[in-house]
This record gives sequence, structure tokens and C-alpha cells, in this order.
Amino acid sequence: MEEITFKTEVFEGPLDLLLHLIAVHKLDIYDINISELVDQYISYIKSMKENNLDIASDFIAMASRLVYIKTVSLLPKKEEAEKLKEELTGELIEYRDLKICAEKLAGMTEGFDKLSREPADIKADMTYRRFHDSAELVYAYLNAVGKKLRKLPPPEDSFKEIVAKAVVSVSSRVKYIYKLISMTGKVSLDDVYYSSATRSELVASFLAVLEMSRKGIISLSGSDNDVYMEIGSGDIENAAAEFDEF
Amino acid sequence: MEEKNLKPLFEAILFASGDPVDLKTLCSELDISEETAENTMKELAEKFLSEESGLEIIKLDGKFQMVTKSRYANDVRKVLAVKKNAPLSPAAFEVLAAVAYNQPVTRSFVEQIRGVDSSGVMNTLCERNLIEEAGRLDLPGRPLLYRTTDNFLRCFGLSSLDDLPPVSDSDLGYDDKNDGLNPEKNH
Amino acid sequence: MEEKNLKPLFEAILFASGDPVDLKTLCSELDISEETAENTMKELAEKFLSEESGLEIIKLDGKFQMVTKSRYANDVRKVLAVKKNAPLSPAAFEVLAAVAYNQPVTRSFVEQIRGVDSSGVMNTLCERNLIEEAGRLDLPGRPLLYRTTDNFLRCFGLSSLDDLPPVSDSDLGYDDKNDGLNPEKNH
Repeated sequence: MEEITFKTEVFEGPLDLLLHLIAVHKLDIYDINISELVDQYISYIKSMKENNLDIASDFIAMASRLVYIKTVSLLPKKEEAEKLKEELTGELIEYRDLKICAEKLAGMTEGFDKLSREPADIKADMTYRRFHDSAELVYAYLNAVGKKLRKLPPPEDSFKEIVAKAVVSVSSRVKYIYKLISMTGKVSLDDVYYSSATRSELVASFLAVLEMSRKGIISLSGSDNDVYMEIGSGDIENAAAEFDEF
Repeated sequence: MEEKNLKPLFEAILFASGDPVDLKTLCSELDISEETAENTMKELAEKFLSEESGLEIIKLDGKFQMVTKSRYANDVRKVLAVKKNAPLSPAAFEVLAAVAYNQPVTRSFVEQIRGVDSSGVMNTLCERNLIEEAGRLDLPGRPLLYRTTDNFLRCFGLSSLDDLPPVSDSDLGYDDKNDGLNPEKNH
Repeated sequence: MEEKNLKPLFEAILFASGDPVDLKTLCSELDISEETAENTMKELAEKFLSEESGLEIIKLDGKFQMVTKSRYANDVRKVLAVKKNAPLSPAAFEVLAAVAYNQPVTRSFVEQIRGVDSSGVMNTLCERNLIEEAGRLDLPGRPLLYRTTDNFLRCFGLSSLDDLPPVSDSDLGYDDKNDGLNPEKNH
């Protein structure tokens, strides 16, 4: 993976960072290579962590979203993955256009130097003289507090939990699967998947297998419907720390 | 500074200031001689004397001020006073209601209810004699308190604040009492 | 009213108002035709265009305002001891663009486009009178709507929102052909 060289850059948000990564790594915004984007994104988040930068929850939420898209795109049914990717592309294009407009505005600020003056004190009696039904006050009051009634965005903590679930699950599933293979020598992929109790555990198991096989910690063999995992040549100890980052 | 640019610059300064401008400040800030400044101001004043212009430059106690020529005063007042007839904006209604139902309140209380900056609207309501200051809250920063005026009662056909139409918790859609909107808890 | 006096009167009104003046108000209060008012304003604006003057008249959404020419801003601020506002942050420009091109919009719309919380930036833009409330959306929670102000038009040198620069594919500003930003695929 390329050296992280954008430590000092400030991104307005996850979309901004994604656009940057897409441009730097010459990805096709209309057909995003999702696993490469996930890798780049996660490694950037890691570098932020290493530089002790505060990582806004928006960035973490996007990380989990990307990982989810990546996971879904590994499933045999492609429709959902395509839909999710299209959504992401749409948001990226919309945000890219917004940035273009913002840059245009930033280049035309001469009017900030056109100074006006305080209105002359014309000594007019500005006392309000219209009449209203007092019921209008009730309506206005309900409107004023209406804002409070709006469903508040979920607190940051709840995001942490969503992310934490995925994070903990992947690394815990890595350990679990590794132990399982170590003990029995050969484990069926289906067994692991079918033993997953929840959807998130299934996703985590899938990611764990994916990452472990990518790093050579396990090797896969067998045919389409009957895949077995065995211990590979990769080093679980070195890799484990990285899983914890998920 | 090149002298040829001084006249329009002086014009811009007098315009933007509104108040009388001290020649000494002009000289020191722009690094020009008092004589140059005096001459420039004189030329500028002459330019405005022409029939073409509705403004003039007057000298008061060594200071210069740009003002409208008095013959236009009536028409100017007529046009500028139109604002006083403007009906309240929806935002103004909301602020007014927030003050009416919770008075006396601070500006930040109103902003907390509405979730947005409301200072401009509150100034307008003061100017229009619908709300007024009502002392200060005994808290750090001693924030100003506001209440509604007698003119407010008149405009809404109320003989006293007791006549304000009731707003019940069920109107607000609250079942939970810990909604943070209870004024007693907020002060 | 005699037509020959209109130009100086308009000058006096624009000066005294400080804020933008609506042409319709002028017409109704002074009992003149819209055409006469429009022509007078045009002549007046031309008069100020000359090098001789430090002021200019700008048109904002059908209203007219007298302001200083921007080249004098630094000296005017120096003499009047006015601090220049901090320049807007990139985030502020993004929020402004989101509001300007889609108004009226809710805060959550802006946040959805940007992908980040924008409430602080939006409050700042309200305080700096670049955006303002524009009623509420008729949806549960009745979220506030925002639009840009006349001051926004002035600051960005626009006569109306129609003058906003277009977002065109040719402006995408990416040089590399393999960057995946191929405009043909865009629409």
C-alpha cells in the first residue's frame, strides 16, 4: 500500500476524504473498486489515529458503511451491492458538485469589500400597530418548540456501538476461527457461517475469513459449495494487531 | 498615497462612517498632511454642492460628516418609514410567542427553544415595541431578560397576560416531563 | 413630482437607508412609475461609476443599495477602526453553496449533502447575515428552512440568484483522463 502522505490535509468530512482517495488512486467514481477504496480509507483513518487526530464519528460511520458494502459485494447476489455502490456514487457526485460551487463562491468574494452604512436614525415611531388573533401566538409557539420535537439524531455513543460491534466481531471471529482450525485442522466454511447467530456475526465471520485468507493466515481449498479452511503460512500474531483496528 | 485617489477615498470614508469623521484621524491613518486633507475635503464638499447631488458635507467642530440635503428630508423619511408597517415575519411571531409564554426570558433561552440564532429578530421586536428589557439575570455574564409590552397586549387583543390562550403539554406532544422546556428548570 | 429632482432625491434615500431599498416602495411612496424609477436609478448608478466617486450603486434582487467601491475598503476600515471579518472557512463556503443552489433548504438537507454536522457553521452564517430563516417545512418536527440574504448577493457580487455560476461538466477541473470523472457517464 502506498505511503500515507496526506497527514496535514484537512478534510471536511468522509465524502471529502473519499473524493480525495478516488482522485489520488485514480479510481472510477462511476464504478468504484470498493475493496481498494475500503483499504485506502481504513489506512487513512489509521494514520489519523497514529497522529492522535480526533476522528469524528462521521468518519467512523463511513468506515463501517464501506466495510458493509464491501461485504455485501462479496455475496453471490450482486443487486444489493450495486444498489449500495450507486448510492455512494450519487452522494459523491453530489458532494463533488457542491465543492465545485463552493470553490466558485470562494473566488468571488470582492463584494465583502463593498461597505454599506448604518441606516440613518430617522426618528420614526416604529411601534407595531397591526392586530392579530391571540390564537396565532399558540400556533407560533408550537412552531417554535417544534424543533425540539424533531427526532434528535442518535447520540454519538450509539454509533460507537454499531462500529464497535463490527470491529470486535471481526477480530473476535478471527480468533475464534483460528482457534477452531488449530484444534481440528480443517474446518468447513459452511460450518462457520451456519454457526453465526446474527446477521452481524455472519458479516464479521465473512470478513474475518476474507482477511485471514488474504493475509495467508489460512488457506482455502475445495469446490464452490464445499470449501475448507486450513492453517496457512501467514503469521497470526502480526496480523492480530491489525484486526483490532477494525 | 497618491493624491488623485484621495477624493473618492474620503467620500467612501464619510459614507461608511455615518458619524462625523475627525480630520486628525484621517491624516494619521492615511499618512497625509493636514493641509492635503483639508483641501481634499473642501474639493469634495464643493462637488456635492451641485444641484445634481442629494448629499452634502458639513463641518462640525473640526469634524466632517456626510448628510442628506435638508430639502429631501421629508421624502427620505416617508420612504424609510415604510418598514414600520411591515407585518411580523414567521420568525418574529415565534420569538414573540416564546417570550410571551415564558417571560421574563433571556435571549439564549429563546434560542434554545428555537434552536437558532434569534438576536436580529429580538432587536426588531424591541424596536417595534412588542418586547422590552426586564432587568438582568443573576448569572455569570448577567444576561438581559425580556418581557412583552403593553403594546403587545393591545396588538393581540389581550387585557392581561392571564388572557394568553393556554398551551398544554399535550399540544406540545410531550408525555415526558423531562423535556427541558420547563422554564423553571432552565433558570 | 418633478422628474428633474429625482436623481438627488434617490441619492439621499439610498444614503440614508444604508440597507437595500426596494424599487416598489420608492414608486408607491413617491408616486412615480416603475419605469421612471428604474431609469433614474440607472442614471444615478452611472454617475457613481466615474473614477471621481468612491461609491457605487448595486442592484440586489430588485432592490438598490449604495456601497463603497471595494478598492477603498482597506483604507476605510483603517480610518474607521473597523475590524475586517475573518474570512469564511471552506466549510462555510460549502454550506453557503448548498443553501444558495437549493434554497429554501433544511439543515438536515445540507448535512446530508456534506455528510457532516453543519449546525455550527449555519449559525455563524446566520449571524453574519449571509443566510436567514425562510419559514418551516410542513413535515413532522416542522424543521426550519433557510435561504440566502440580500447581503449574500452583495458579498458575492450577484444581482440575483439567477447570476449564480452554473455547475457545468466542463468545470469539473480534473486533468487526468483516467480519474473516473468522465463527464459523459455523468448524465
